[in-house]
Order: sequence, then C-alpha cells, then structure tokens
Amino acid sequence: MNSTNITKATSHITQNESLIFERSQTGRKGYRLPPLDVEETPLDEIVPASLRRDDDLEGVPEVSEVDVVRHFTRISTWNYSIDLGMYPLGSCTMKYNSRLNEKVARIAGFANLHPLTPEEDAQGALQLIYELQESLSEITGLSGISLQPAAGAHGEMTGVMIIRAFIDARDGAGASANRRTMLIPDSAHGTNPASANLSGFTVKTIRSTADGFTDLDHLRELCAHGDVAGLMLTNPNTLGLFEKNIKEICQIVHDAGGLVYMDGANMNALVGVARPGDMGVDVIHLNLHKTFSTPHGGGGPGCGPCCCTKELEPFLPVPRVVKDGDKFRLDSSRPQSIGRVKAFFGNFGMMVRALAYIQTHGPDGLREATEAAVLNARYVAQGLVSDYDKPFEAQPMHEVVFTDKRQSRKGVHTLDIAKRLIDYGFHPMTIYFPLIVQGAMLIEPTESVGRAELDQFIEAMRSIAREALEDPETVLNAPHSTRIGRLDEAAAARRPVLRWKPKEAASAA
Amino acid sequence: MNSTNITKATSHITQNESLIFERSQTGRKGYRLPPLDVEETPLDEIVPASLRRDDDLEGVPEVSEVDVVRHFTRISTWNYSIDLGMYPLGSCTMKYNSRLNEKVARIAGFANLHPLTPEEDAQGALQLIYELQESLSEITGLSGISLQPAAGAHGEMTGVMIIRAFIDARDGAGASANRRTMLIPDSAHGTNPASANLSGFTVKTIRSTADGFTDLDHLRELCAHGDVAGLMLTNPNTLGLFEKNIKEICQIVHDAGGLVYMDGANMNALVGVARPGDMGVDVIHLNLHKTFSTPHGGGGPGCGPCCCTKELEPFLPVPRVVKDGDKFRLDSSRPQSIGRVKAFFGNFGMMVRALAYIQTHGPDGLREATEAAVLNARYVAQGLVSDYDKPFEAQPMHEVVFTDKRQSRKGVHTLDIAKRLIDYGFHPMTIYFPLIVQGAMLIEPTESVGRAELDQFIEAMRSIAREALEDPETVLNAPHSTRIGRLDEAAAARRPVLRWKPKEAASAA
Amino acid sequence: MRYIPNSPEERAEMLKTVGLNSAEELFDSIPIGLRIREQLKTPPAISEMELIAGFEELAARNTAAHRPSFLGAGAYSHYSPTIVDHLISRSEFFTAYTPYQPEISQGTLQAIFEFQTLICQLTGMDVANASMYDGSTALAEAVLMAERVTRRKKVITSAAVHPEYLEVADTYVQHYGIELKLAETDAQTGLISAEGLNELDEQTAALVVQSPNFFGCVEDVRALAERAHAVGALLIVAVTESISFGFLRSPGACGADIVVAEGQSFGVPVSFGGPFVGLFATRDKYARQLPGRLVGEAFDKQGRRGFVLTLATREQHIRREKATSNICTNEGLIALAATIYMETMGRCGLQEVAEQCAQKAAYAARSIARLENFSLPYSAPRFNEFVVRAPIEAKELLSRLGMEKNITGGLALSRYYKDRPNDFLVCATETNSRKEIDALVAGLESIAS
Amino acid sequence: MRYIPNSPEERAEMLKTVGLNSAEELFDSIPIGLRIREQLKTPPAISEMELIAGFEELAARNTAAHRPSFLGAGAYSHYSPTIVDHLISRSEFFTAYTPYQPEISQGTLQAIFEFQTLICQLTGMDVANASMYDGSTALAEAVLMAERVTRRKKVITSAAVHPEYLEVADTYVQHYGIELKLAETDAQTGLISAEGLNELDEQTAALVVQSPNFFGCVEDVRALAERAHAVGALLIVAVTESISFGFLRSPGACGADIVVAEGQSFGVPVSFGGPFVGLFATRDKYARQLPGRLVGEAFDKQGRRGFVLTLATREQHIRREKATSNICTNEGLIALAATIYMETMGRCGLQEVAEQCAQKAAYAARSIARLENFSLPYSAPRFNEFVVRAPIEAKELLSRLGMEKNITGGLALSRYYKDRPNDFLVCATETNSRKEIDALVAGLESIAS
Ligand SMILES: Cc1ncc(COP(=O)(O)O)c(C=O)c1O
Ligand SMILES: Cc1ncc(COP(=O)(O)O)c(C=O)c1O
Repeated sequence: MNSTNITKATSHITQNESLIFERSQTGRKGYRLPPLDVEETPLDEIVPASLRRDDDLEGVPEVSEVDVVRHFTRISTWNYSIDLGMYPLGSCTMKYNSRLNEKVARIAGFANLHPLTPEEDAQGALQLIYELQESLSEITGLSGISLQPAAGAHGEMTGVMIIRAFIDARDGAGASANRRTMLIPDSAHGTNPASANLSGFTVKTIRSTADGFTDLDHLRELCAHGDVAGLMLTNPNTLGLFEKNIKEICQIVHDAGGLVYMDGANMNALVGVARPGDMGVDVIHLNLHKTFSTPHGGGGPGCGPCCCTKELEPFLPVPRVVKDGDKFRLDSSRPQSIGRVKAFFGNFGMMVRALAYIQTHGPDGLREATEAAVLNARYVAQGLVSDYDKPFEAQPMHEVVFTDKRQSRKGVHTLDIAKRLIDYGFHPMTIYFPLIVQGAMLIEPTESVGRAELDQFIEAMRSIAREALEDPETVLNAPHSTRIGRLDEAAAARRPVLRWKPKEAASAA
Repeated sequence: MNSTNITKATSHITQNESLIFERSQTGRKGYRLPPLDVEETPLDEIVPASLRRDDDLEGVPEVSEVDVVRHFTRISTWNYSIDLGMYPLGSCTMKYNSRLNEKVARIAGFANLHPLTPEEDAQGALQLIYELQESLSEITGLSGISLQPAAGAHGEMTGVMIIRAFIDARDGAGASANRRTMLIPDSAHGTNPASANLSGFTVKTIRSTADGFTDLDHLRELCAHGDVAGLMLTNPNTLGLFEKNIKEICQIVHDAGGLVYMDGANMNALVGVARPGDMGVDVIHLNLHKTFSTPHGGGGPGCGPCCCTKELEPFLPVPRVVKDGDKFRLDSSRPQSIGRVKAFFGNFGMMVRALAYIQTHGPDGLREATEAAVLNARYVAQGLVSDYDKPFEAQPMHEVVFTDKRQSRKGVHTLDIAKRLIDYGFHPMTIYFPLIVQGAMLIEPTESVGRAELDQFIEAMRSIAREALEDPETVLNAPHSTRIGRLDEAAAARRPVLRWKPKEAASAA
Repeated sequence: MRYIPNSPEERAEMLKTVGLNSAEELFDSIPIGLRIREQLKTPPAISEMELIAGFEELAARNTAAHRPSFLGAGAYSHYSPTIVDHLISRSEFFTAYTPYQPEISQGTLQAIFEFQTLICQLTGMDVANASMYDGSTALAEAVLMAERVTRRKKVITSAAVHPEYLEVADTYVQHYGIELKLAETDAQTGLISAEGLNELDEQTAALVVQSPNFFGCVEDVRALAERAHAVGALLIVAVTESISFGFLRSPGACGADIVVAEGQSFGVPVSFGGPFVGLFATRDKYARQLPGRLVGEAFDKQGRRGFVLTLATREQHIRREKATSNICTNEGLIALAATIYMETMGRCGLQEVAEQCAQKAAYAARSIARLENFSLPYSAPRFNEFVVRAPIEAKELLSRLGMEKNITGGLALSRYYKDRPNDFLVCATETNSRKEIDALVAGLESIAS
Repeated sequence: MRYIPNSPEERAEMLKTVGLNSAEELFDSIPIGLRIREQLKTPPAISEMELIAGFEELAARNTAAHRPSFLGAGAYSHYSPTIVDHLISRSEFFTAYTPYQPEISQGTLQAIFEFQTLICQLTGMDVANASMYDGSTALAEAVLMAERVTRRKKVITSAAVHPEYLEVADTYVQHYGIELKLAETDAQTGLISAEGLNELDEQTAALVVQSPNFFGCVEDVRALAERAHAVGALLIVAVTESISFGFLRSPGACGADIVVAEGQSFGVPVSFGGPFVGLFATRDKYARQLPGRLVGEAFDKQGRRGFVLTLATREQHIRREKATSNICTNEGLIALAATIYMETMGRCGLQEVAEQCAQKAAYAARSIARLENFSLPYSAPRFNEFVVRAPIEAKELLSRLGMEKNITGGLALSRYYKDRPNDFLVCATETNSRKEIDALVAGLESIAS
C-alpha cells in the first residue's frame, strides 16, 4: 500500500494494551488515602449489613498507579486528534483547542466552587456567566441567552420547548393544541427531529431544492394548513450553503403563525459577519464545543446555549443569571419559563473556556477566524472539484459536500475513500451526512489548518481518486496502516458485547 | 518481520513532521504581548544602532501557536518513554516519574521564587532544601550534603575536588603535590575519569577480577606508591554486583592515605538496605534523576548531590543551607570550601520532586522499592540465563549484565539484539557498557515494571535468541517497525550537519 | 490571530487562488443587508498574560471556593488523584471527536468500554451507556424509557429525590402525557412514606427513588423493588453520590430495573455545577431501549479485537424523530476522568474512600447531635449526608458561619423547601479533616447560642 | 506502595521463582554487618492530599514569590506561553532518557537539532551544543575550552561578569594552572576598563566579557573582539539575559569566538535558581573542541532523514579522562522548553519582547533618575537592567520596600560587593506593568525621604 503520494504519515511502532480488567492483579493498589482521623463508628451502626455492599466489588480492577498511567498513555496513542493534524469532520467544527483555556478553567476559584454556594460568595462565577451571555447575545443578535443546555441537542430541545410554550401562551391551550407541527428540512441533523419529538411535536419534512436550498414552494404549502408551530433550519445549512432566502423563509413561517428555530451548529461561518437575530430567526442554539473551541473530548462535554428574541425571553429555563446594579444573582421566579433543563447552571467549565476564546480573539479575531474558516473550505472545494462530484453549484461557506458518484462506478464508495484517507494521515471527513446526498462527503477544514496541510489533503484526495481508477482494491481494503482493520460492525450489533466479563462468566453467558 | 512472538507492540500510523524551519511562513505569529504601557523611548537613546541587532532575526521561524502545538505533539510520538513501558537502560534507573511531583514543583510559591530573594522571604525553599539534605544524609549515612551539583558528573567533580582540598589541607601544599593519583576501576563510567581529570588528577585504572569485582591485589599494588589521593568506586559496581569487599577496599585506600569516592548512580539497589557511610566511603554523589525519580527529560535536568563525612564537610561548596533555631539561612563563610560549582543553589525544582518522592514512599516504601528493583533484576537474570551468556556468576543486585557471546557466533551482535528488541516493543538495555565486558547488555528493569511485562521482555529476548539462530537476517536488519531504520552514524560524524540552514546557504556551504 | 495558521499574506494568495479579490467576497452568498457593517461589540483582544490575570481576579471573587465546605446535595468534593487530570489532558483524548472512525479511535473506544463495564459492576446492572449529560437529565431519560418499556403513563417519584432532578424530569416529560406523582417523605424516618407507595397501581410505569436520598437517608431498595414489580412497574433508582456505590448494596443487587447516577464524585471537580457526567444502566432485556451511545466489542478480518459504537439504530442520526433520545454529544471526557478515577482507586480504594465518607459523616452527625438545641430529624441510616435542625434560621446561621468562621456549613433546605427554615443538609467526605468538622461543630454552637 | 506494580503477593511468587524464601535474601551479597537493621528515619509515608497540603504550606512561606519583583541579575521573570509547559509535559518527552536509540528517539533528537539551530541564529555563531547545566558552568567550560584551543594559560575576565559565574569559573579552572585575571570596571561608564584590557598579551588564552554585563551595561563587543584577536586570544562572551539577543547585535556578528549564555529567560521559571539551561556556541573550526552533546543529521539505508548524537569521540563515555568535558546528563527538558518558547515567540516575538524589556527599563531608569538623592552611576547604554545609587543603605531600603510596599525592588549589590552599600541593581521585563514600576518609584521615594 506504500503509495509514494503519502507525505503526511508513516507507520511506526506503538504499544499494545489489554483491557484494564485483564491487567488487574490481586493486591495491586494505585491510591493512598490519609488515615481516618475520627473515631470509627461500627459499620452496623452506620448502615445495617443488609443494606451494605457484600460483593467486595468483585471484578473491579486492582492496579498500581503505574499500570493506570501506562494503560491510558498507551491507548491514547491509538487516537487521532486535532493536535496531530487536520480533522475535517463536516458539521463538527474541529478547531484548535487552546491550552490557555484549559488552564483558566482549572483555576481553583472556578474548579472548586460548589454550585450551591450562596450567590454572594460566587460573584465571580456569576459575572463570568453574565459576561458570556452578553458576548453571545452580541454575536447572535438575540437578547435572551440561557447557558443551561449541556450540548447542541439539549439546546434544541430547550429552544423548541420555548416555541411551544410561547405558542401556548399566545394562542391559549385550546388553539395551540392544533399547532403541533414542526417543519424540518430533509437535510437536517438527526437531533433536530429527535428534539422536536421530545417536545411533543409532529415532524413534517421539507424538501430541499436540487441546488441545495430549502424549497420555498414546499415550505409555503406546508405552512398553509395552519398547524405549523415552527421551522427548524440550519444556516448555513448542512450542505454548507447559506440559505440566501432566509429572510423570506422567516417571513413565510411567521405569517403562518410559526416561529423559526435556527440550528447554530454552523455558526463558524457567520461569527462577526452576520447575525441570526438580523435574519428574522426567533431562537437558536450554539455549540460552544464547536464554534467557540471548547474541546470535544472524544464525545463531550459540550455546552449548547439557547439564544432567543426579547419576546421569547420569559420562556427561557430557570434560573437565569441577571445583574442588579453591580451584583449578580440567580432569578428563578419566572412563571412562564419552560422550567429547568439541567441541574445547576449547565457546563460552567465550558463557559470559562468559551469566554477565554472570545477574549483572546477580540472582535477582529472572531471575524478573522470566520474568514479563514470559509476561505479554507473554498480552497478545498476548488482543489477537489476536478476529481470529485460536487453536487451543488453554489459556493460553500465553511464546509463543502462532495460525493462518490464518479468513484462508485468502479465500486469505490464514500466509506472506502474515507478509510483510505486514514492511510494518508488524515481523519476522514463526515460521511453519508447529510442523508439527502447519496454518498456524501462533508468536509470542514476549519480555520485551524495551514495551507501546506490543505494542499496535502487535496493531494491525498486526488491520489485516492486515481487509485479508485487504477487500483480500487487498495482503496476497498483500506486502511492498511492502522493497528486494526475495518471492524465487523454488523456482527457487533447482532450479538452485542457491551461490557467485559471474567472468562468463566463470559463463556457461561 | 511480523513475528508472532511480538505481543507488546504493533505498527500504527503516525504523523510526519518537518523541521520547524521548513514549516515557517512569513507573517505567521504564535504569540501576543500586552501593549507597551509606558512612553516609548527612541531606540537610539536606549542603545545606539551600531550595538543593536540588524538582521531582523533572519531565519528564525514564523509560525502560529497551532503550528507549534502540532509540531511538538507529532514529533513527541516518535519517542519511546517510561509512560509507554519498561525502559531497561542499565545504570540509568528509568523508574516511574510521578505526576504528583510535577504538580508540586509547579506551585507558584516555588516556581516564581527568585534565587536572589533575601533569606527571610524564601524560608519555605530553604527549609525544603534543608529537609532534603537531612533525608539524604539519613539514607547515605553521610552527614555533609551539598545539593548544588546539577548532575552526577557534576557531583563527581565536586566530590573529587573535595578529596583534593582535604588532602591539600591535611598534607600541606608541598606533600599533597605528590598525591595526585586517582584510582578508577576499568569498569567505571566514563564520567569518573573525566571528573578526576577535571580536578587535576592522574587516573590509574584498576583491573576487575574475572568474577567481576575490584582486584584487591592490583589495588594494593597501586596503593603502594604513596601517590594515591583516592579511589572512585561504583557500588553496586557497573556490572550490577555488590563489592562485597567494600570495607576492606576502603581500609586499603585509607591506609595508603587516600580517600574513597563512591559513585552513587546505583543507589537504587541500596536505599533502605545499606548505607555507604557505614561501608567506609568518604564521599559520594547521588543521582536524584535516577534513584529519586526526578524525570530524565530526554537528557536532563538532573541533580547530583554530593554527600560526605563530617571530616570533609568544611570543603563542601558554598553557600550551604543551614538551620539557626527555627530559621534557615545561607552560609557562605566557609574558608576551606572548594568554592562554588554552580550559580545559585543547584537545580531546586529537582529537589522539590525528590523530597516528594521520599515523603510519598516513607521509610517502608523506600525499602520496598529497593527490594522490588532487585527482585525484578533477579527475575530477568534467571529468565535469560538459558539463552544468553551471563559472564559473571555472582547474583546481580538491581541490574544484570549479559553478553552476545553465543549469538555472535552467528554474526548477531549486541547492537543487533538491541535494535531487534525495538520491534518487540521495548526500549533496548544499555549496550557496550561497561567497556570491560565484550558485547555487554546491561539490563536494569527498576521496580516500576510488573511481572507480566517482565515476562514479555524475557520472552522477547528468548525469541530474539531463536531468531539469531534461525533467521539472523531479521535481527541484523532490525528494527523493521519504526519510521526510520538504522542511521548511518559514521557518515554523520564524518561530515557533521549540526544545524539547519536555508536551502541556498546549505548548498552554498 | 495566533490560533490561525495562515498568515494574512498566505490568505491573500489563497483568495487569489479561489478567484476572489477580498475576504468580503467570501460572503457574497449572504445578502448584503444581512451582513453586519461595524465590528462586534465583544471585549477587545487581550494577551495570555492579561487574560490569566483577569480570570484570576474573577476567580478570587468566588470567595467560597477556598473554604472548608460541607456542601453536597448533588455535587461532592472528593480528592482526585493527580494522574486523572494529567491523563485526560493527553491531546489524543482531549482533542478527539466522538469515535466515528474506529481504526483511529480505539483509545477512546476502549476507555468507554471499560467505563461501561465499571458502571455495570458498581451499579450491579447488565448494561450501561457511554454517558448522559448529568444525573438529572439521566433521570429524566430514565422516566421516558420506562414509558417506552411499559407503555404506561403514570410515574411515582419519591419526594426525597433531588429537587432539581425533579424539576428537570418535569420539563422533559411535560409533553409526553406522563404524570409525575410525588410520594411524600416520612417525617420520622426520612424515607419514602408508606402512603406514597400506595399510589402504585397497574397504570404505573415506574417508581423513582433516590438512595441515599436527598436528605442523606438510605432507602430499602430491595423492598421498593418488590413493591414496584408487584404492579408491573419498573424501579428507577437515582444516585447523586456515586461514592456510595463502594459502601451500599448495589441497586442491581436489590432488583432495580434502571439505575441513573451523577458520576461527578469520581474525580471530577465541582466546577460550579458542570461539566459532570450522567451514568445510565439497565437490564440486558432493555438494552435496545437505552438512550445515548453504546460501545461494543468487534473484530476485524484478521480476528483482531477492537471496539465500535454499536446499536446505533436507537439513535437520532439514524432513527431521527423515532430515536430513543435526542442526545448526541454526551460527556465523553468526564466519563474518561471517572474511568481513570475508578481504576486508580480500584477495588479497595473505592470501598475505603466510601467508608471514610461514612465515618466522617457519622462523626460529624454525632458531634452536632450533641449540641444543645440542634437535632437530627431523621432516623434512617445515612451515608455521608444528613439533615440538621437548627434552633435558628439555617440561611442566617450558615451565612454567619461563612463570614465569621470561614466555613461553608452546608445547604439551607429553605433554598428548595420554603417551609423548612431551620433545616440544613450537611455533607462530609474524605476531604473533610477532623479539624474542619470540629470547627464546624464549634462554629454552629457559638453562633446559635 | 502505589508506584510499584507488583503486589506483595506477586513479589512473594517471584521470590519463589528465583529460589529465594525472603526479600532479605535478595541482599545476601551484602555483608550482614553492612545491612541496616532498623528503618530509615526519613519522614513517614503520606498521601497525595497530605503531601500537596504540606508543600503548599512550605511554598506559602516563600513570601517573595507573589510580589511584583525587579530582581534580575542572572534569573529573569518573563512570561512563558501556556503551551510551553504543556508540551514539555508530554510523557514522550518528559519520561524519555537521553536519545541513545535514534529509531525511537527522533522526537527528542529533532527538537535538539532545532535548539542547536536557534542558538546559532540568536548568537550569530556556527555551531551550538545540546546544552550545559547553566550559564555559569557553561562559562567555566568555555574557559577550559579556550585553554585547549590556544594552549595558553592566562585568561582576562571582566570584573563586570556575574560574580557567581566568576566563582564557578574559579572552581573549575583552579587545577588547570589557569590564572584568571580580573579587568576592572570603569567607574564612569560601567564597562570594562581600558587598563583592564592592557593586561591582554601573547600569553592570553581568552578575554571574557559579559554583555549586557552584570551592571546592565552593553559592552562594545566588536571592539573587544578586535583587542583579543590582536594578541591571538579568543573572545568569550557570556550573556545572562538571553532575551537581549532579540535586541542587541549578536556576539557572533561582533567577532566572538565562544558564546555562552543562560537560557532561563526563554520560558523557564526562575524556580529559586534551577533547573536552568546553559547555552554554548562557537565557530565551526572549534566544533570538535566543544563540551557536551551534539545532534547531527543522518540518513538511513532508504535515504530517510533522521537525527543522531554525533561527534561522540569528544565525550567522556568514549574518551574518558581525555574527554572535552565530564558532562553527561545535561538540561534536555529545559532546552526543549527554551526551544518551544523561541519557536512560539518566533522571529517577531523575540524582538518585540526584547524591545518591551528595554522600553520598560528605560522608563524605570528615567523615573528613578528623577528622584531626589537617587542617581544612576553608569553612563553606558543598557538593556533591561541598571544600577541605582541610593541615598541610604540599599539592603535596608529594599527590605523596607518589601515589607511596607510589598515590592521586591531589586538586588542590593552589597550581597557581592561589600564596598557598595548604597547601590542596587534593578531589572524590568515585559511582565512589569507601568503600575508596578510607578509603585516602585513612589516606594523608593517615600522610604528614602
Ligand atoms: C448540524 C448539527 N446540529 C446539531 C448537532 C448536535 O449537537 P450536539 O452533538 O452538541 O448535541 C450537531 C452536532 O453533531 C450538528 O452537526
Ligand atoms: C554509573 C554512572 N556514573 C555516573 C553517571 C553520570 O551521571 P550524570 O549523567 O547525571 O552526569 C552515570 C549516568 O549516566 C552513571 O550511570
């Protein structure tokens, strides 16, 4: 497989490592506690034996600190990561995660602050939350902000529930009962319909036009029935295209008595350039773990602030952080609120990082990042158009979608191209999303990649396109450079093994 | 090469990375400073142009923070390290480096403390130094401690100079001029003779006996000439054997009017079990970056405390840290001192770590570590004796030496075995040291390795022994699993390229 | 901007390459009218030095962060070994995405598989997912799952569940026609009351209890499981203090059907309430009803073992509105921290730390009970939290304790229960030294007298 | 002991395997009489929690560590970007040994090669080694090297070299028959005096100067090089404040033969004096006389580029007593930190930070000079340090400044020069805000009046 075109990566030796349970040895210890410094109370006086644990934590590993360090250091080397290079997962905005942000999030005054601390003893944290709200409000052009949601989908649920609460209040329980339809484009992310469903809405799907935009006629048609509570729109949409008719779209929905929810996952294309609030959007969520660079951490934590118009503010989750003179406090007495969506105040640690990101960039830097992100996507789009099918004419914003149309003639599909990209040293792009594009490859370089690496990426993709013609087997069997090959996911789902079991037990099962 | 016996490692994809100078792009910036907040002074008024830099730092890289992070993260993955597994470099004591020690060394009150701070404002640091001195004194059985030397060799130089100063004081300038011979076993580490030379001594080499100990007869013979200032002995010696005649050896040297210096690099075999001070040793250095686990850092920093008898204390470097009542202060008025060997007080940050190591282990833990280290070495010795030539009968302490005698018959030498070990996922042992053992392989597992990995190591070595017989080519061409193969070191030394130069310049040169 | 590799010069060249004359043209697809003319009014760009100074200043205003504290109630101060934060900070973990490409994500996948296993072991359940946002949302999802499993709409929840968890559950279920009925707490024992349980009937989807409950009392989970199962309802057990798993009989061993918990106690800082990590475990038979991500074992063509995201057909990206949940990004890195904590403490440590918490709390409770005019209203056994009834208003008492003695003495229950002015909740962990506990007791005494 | 993987049980089994009955038997080769009977009297084992608390307490007693400080004199407080400490803390760098096995040490080797290159660029020299212990030992080794190169025994050193560097040089050369002659400092300019230079003769191995010198004055290195070369002596230039390389003409450009420097300013904390990193650079023609390690470019059979330790024949492990130095372990990790710092600051940053230091010092000097009864004795140009002559005893003045104003105002020269009671050395860097400088000036004024 050693294609001479592979300039970014080379195979090298890495350590094997078993499951920690397989490493465990009776009697090993990885911890030490200070000696108990109070008189012991007989355990039975504390909790009767019948309510106490009696299995001596059978099966929980016994390892030394050294075992733990080597275990996780070793397995960590099996991961690709932003710090190792370009991570062009479309829709995920895998940008550089600054270590400065990690440092400030760990300041003892933040890390050791208990969420139930009386307000007067937590003014610094409340002020930080308030200042972040102000910045996000300025960036989105929407005045009402709740930082409580823990991720994007959580923010969606919050926003959609706000729409529902607003309509209930506006139309009254009776009438509003007939407004339970949420319109969602067929290109939307799966969390959108799922969140709508969680809020008790019936989802109706809007077609996209051949050129990748929301189909206005279909929208009008769906809006005609008087049952529309709202529209959930991603902008730029998941094809990386800015919905140029956004104002008209909002108008249509508003005229039909609905509200417009914008999925802000793609805000990295807009920060400092355009504001959802100015487009007629009523409510939006942001992904601080995308646009504002809080680390994705292999699957979270995130933070999905919900931002809405003044009109919708009364419905935001409680408690809200408000400013009284020069003091900050929690406001929970908001009768119209949809209620609480998470214990305490959301993922505070992510808020610290996001504010650090905003302060480090400043207004110019925020816009500069947006420009660089869009420019990088354009550059890639132009570099690949000669070798891959680009299903949409329009110029992409921060991400661009291609398909495997040409390669599939030779039996090489998107999955194969993605796997082969691994051999070239890149994390693959997002594949098979959005669903409406057959064999979609959604590429989002973000602003955190330099030209040299973009060129390597383009060269790698072109080289794969050549291989697809000249040597499809190599692509179909990729990756060739990794510790393990493609895993049999079907078999894994058929007989799921979701936890380790001791040998005997395992075979017994 | 994919030997089925390789259980510890597998090849996986890793990132390539050029030199930072090759990554550099005009206009990239990786830093930001606060704006200058004082009135600017015209530069010419500060320093005339003729004394100012005028090359605009031509050639120094211009990169973004992201470039720097990816650059070093990538190249770091090309290193083997303790956190990845066993690192059996004989004589180097590559044991686990606790992160706890790193954390305490970074406490602002230590990291931000300027060395020229008046004593009264640095009491914490002085106390820490004092407490470490006390612990090391207890561990070595020697009362005089200086933490000033920055590494082992530095400690050797200090110790040998102390011997010289003592003899000058004892015998008077005239007589002492005839005592300029330092005896050093042929098995000693190269720093020993180099340090002796740096102190103006003539080195005479003592033979080792066939069974790996200092040759007493030869020692007596060399001591007969009345010119002996001292002996530099490593114990356990570099063959991993405890010099059982140590008391007699010291006696012989003392009777001849000399002093005994012990190289303490191998103290990991003795801590909590035996004390050099009790053996008749006059002065010794320790390697905190070995025995006391301060991280080796790819080549330092170290800390090489010099420990000596009461008699030699007056000659220790200045300043010394002493205790007056409950205050700590620097004592510089020591007329007989050899002087200062380093600016300020030595590598303080390493002292913080070493004290943390001592406090974490406690007396029991220190002894337990020694037992575990020696046991691991014994276990390996026993595991390999069937397949490799073990030149010495005696039971090893914390490290054991083998040779390539049997394998070399097939043309496979120590270097080849070491390189092949890399394919098996291990860092090779120390090779060709000590020099007196032809094709030496010096193996020091330390206490930081579990049995399972020791077994893997033994199995790997045995497997290589088999390969040496059945498939020598594989061994001779190893490693096969790494990014690069064996480098041509001879050519590199013939036409040394010791720095990057811009293309033109490079070719011009 | 130092985080953007391409210099202005390079970007100018790239613009040319893509045929544009200015950066502004990158946004031509956005109608002019929608583009903002002037700069954002966000704070000006500052250097690292200035930023750290500013955040240090803010943090310093969180005066409570540096005091001895006896606050628990859903967020617990435990000691986290240094290696936990070190290991999660490895770039390879911390700057990776959700493991969509198993060949280059085995580190994350194996860690999650170990996490799932450990959660099963501690909860005594068969299967656990890759994490939820936190304990409160995990509970809400558990209620929704119970509805899916039983197709019943009525849910009885103990009133002694964390009040904020109840609020979150309310929010989540409000549009599902699920009615949450509160089962009152027995004023004497502090446990769910017999009357409350009488609400259980054939329409009941689930009985929800927390143990140790919000007042620190340990419920008899086995008995409750029997009651629930008797009417075909599921028993959902919520745990806010996961350290208790090292000491109390596991919910699984007591017959629970779904166990949800807050995993913050496993080496995660209280960090003003987040990020935390929700634990979610159930029985094998309900595995396909689980919300969230699952990692399973898989093999490649050569039979090499690896791990993959599996049973994805439950999830939103495939099932869309029919998914078992809308959750996508969860709390991966926090789950990793919890995994490292659990493995470092290990079989012995998890039990020793739990026992120390119980011992410290027992000592604290005993000492406070001795104080004149102070009492402990509840008789049930407790783990590391307990309610104290003070002679004066707890809010006042505690704020004076903070100001005068520099101790955060606990949580005034009036924050959630207006009708309990004098009660407060005290929590003790292995981090509270005897000295701190004695100071708390002395402080309470001196202020109340 | 949690750092020891093998449990007591496992160790007992291993003892059996090697045919022993007890751990004590492991030490049979040590005569009984030499084995200690009772336990060591070192401090008892404590937990992480206790240890951190104890060290925090010690650190808190270093009262000066948290004040604004104007101390320089060989250790400088500069801002170090967060990524420096993060990157050197990667296990792969930080728990690796000296790169003896190039195939699995390329990370360290490439970093050192970049370090050597950067040091050459900044000093203006041809070749630099992989680091020395610190600036003081680097200077001592430079003197020894000059003797090797010239075979001459007399060395003239400026009296304005850091006093501790001079002491260290004395210690190192005392047994080599090298005589160090001090060249006095001109009382008016603060530079090496004409008389001092007259000592230069055909027996002189080297002229040693520091620039900026200990008093902060910038020497005319080019002129000094000419004087030294005129008698066939080498010019050794020592630099304690490496940030000055970003502002001052490089010693190489001025004709220096050996440049030694303290690299601590490059992102390394002052840490009570160490670990620091010594820089050592010279001309190509002297490369084989260099002390310490060198990394060079090399290629494998397939022509792939890599890096290796080279020219080892100079070193102790091969040459033993004939080696160019006894140094083995050097300051690898600190050299790495300096490398990351230099690359992060880069071409612009290294100049900007240097200029800011010069500007802050100029402002501070100007402001202090205005104070009644205070004067600046030296007329020569300065970088970021300067001597102030106070109306009262400097030691007294500074200790009151510390106690009353919480400012560390600088170094009383009486620490090294008993005959200069009223002089003190002030250093300003980019970390000293105008507010701090103004407070210093105001403080001096109020205390002295
Ligand atoms: C377009 C879009 N919407 C919503 C989401 C959901 O965000 P989260 O994963 O934070 O819940 C994502 C993230 O995957 C997304 O790409
Ligand atoms: C036996 C012995 N002596 C002395 C030394 C020199 O110690 P250092 O490298 O710290 O100068 C070493 C380390 O390599 C050694 O192994």
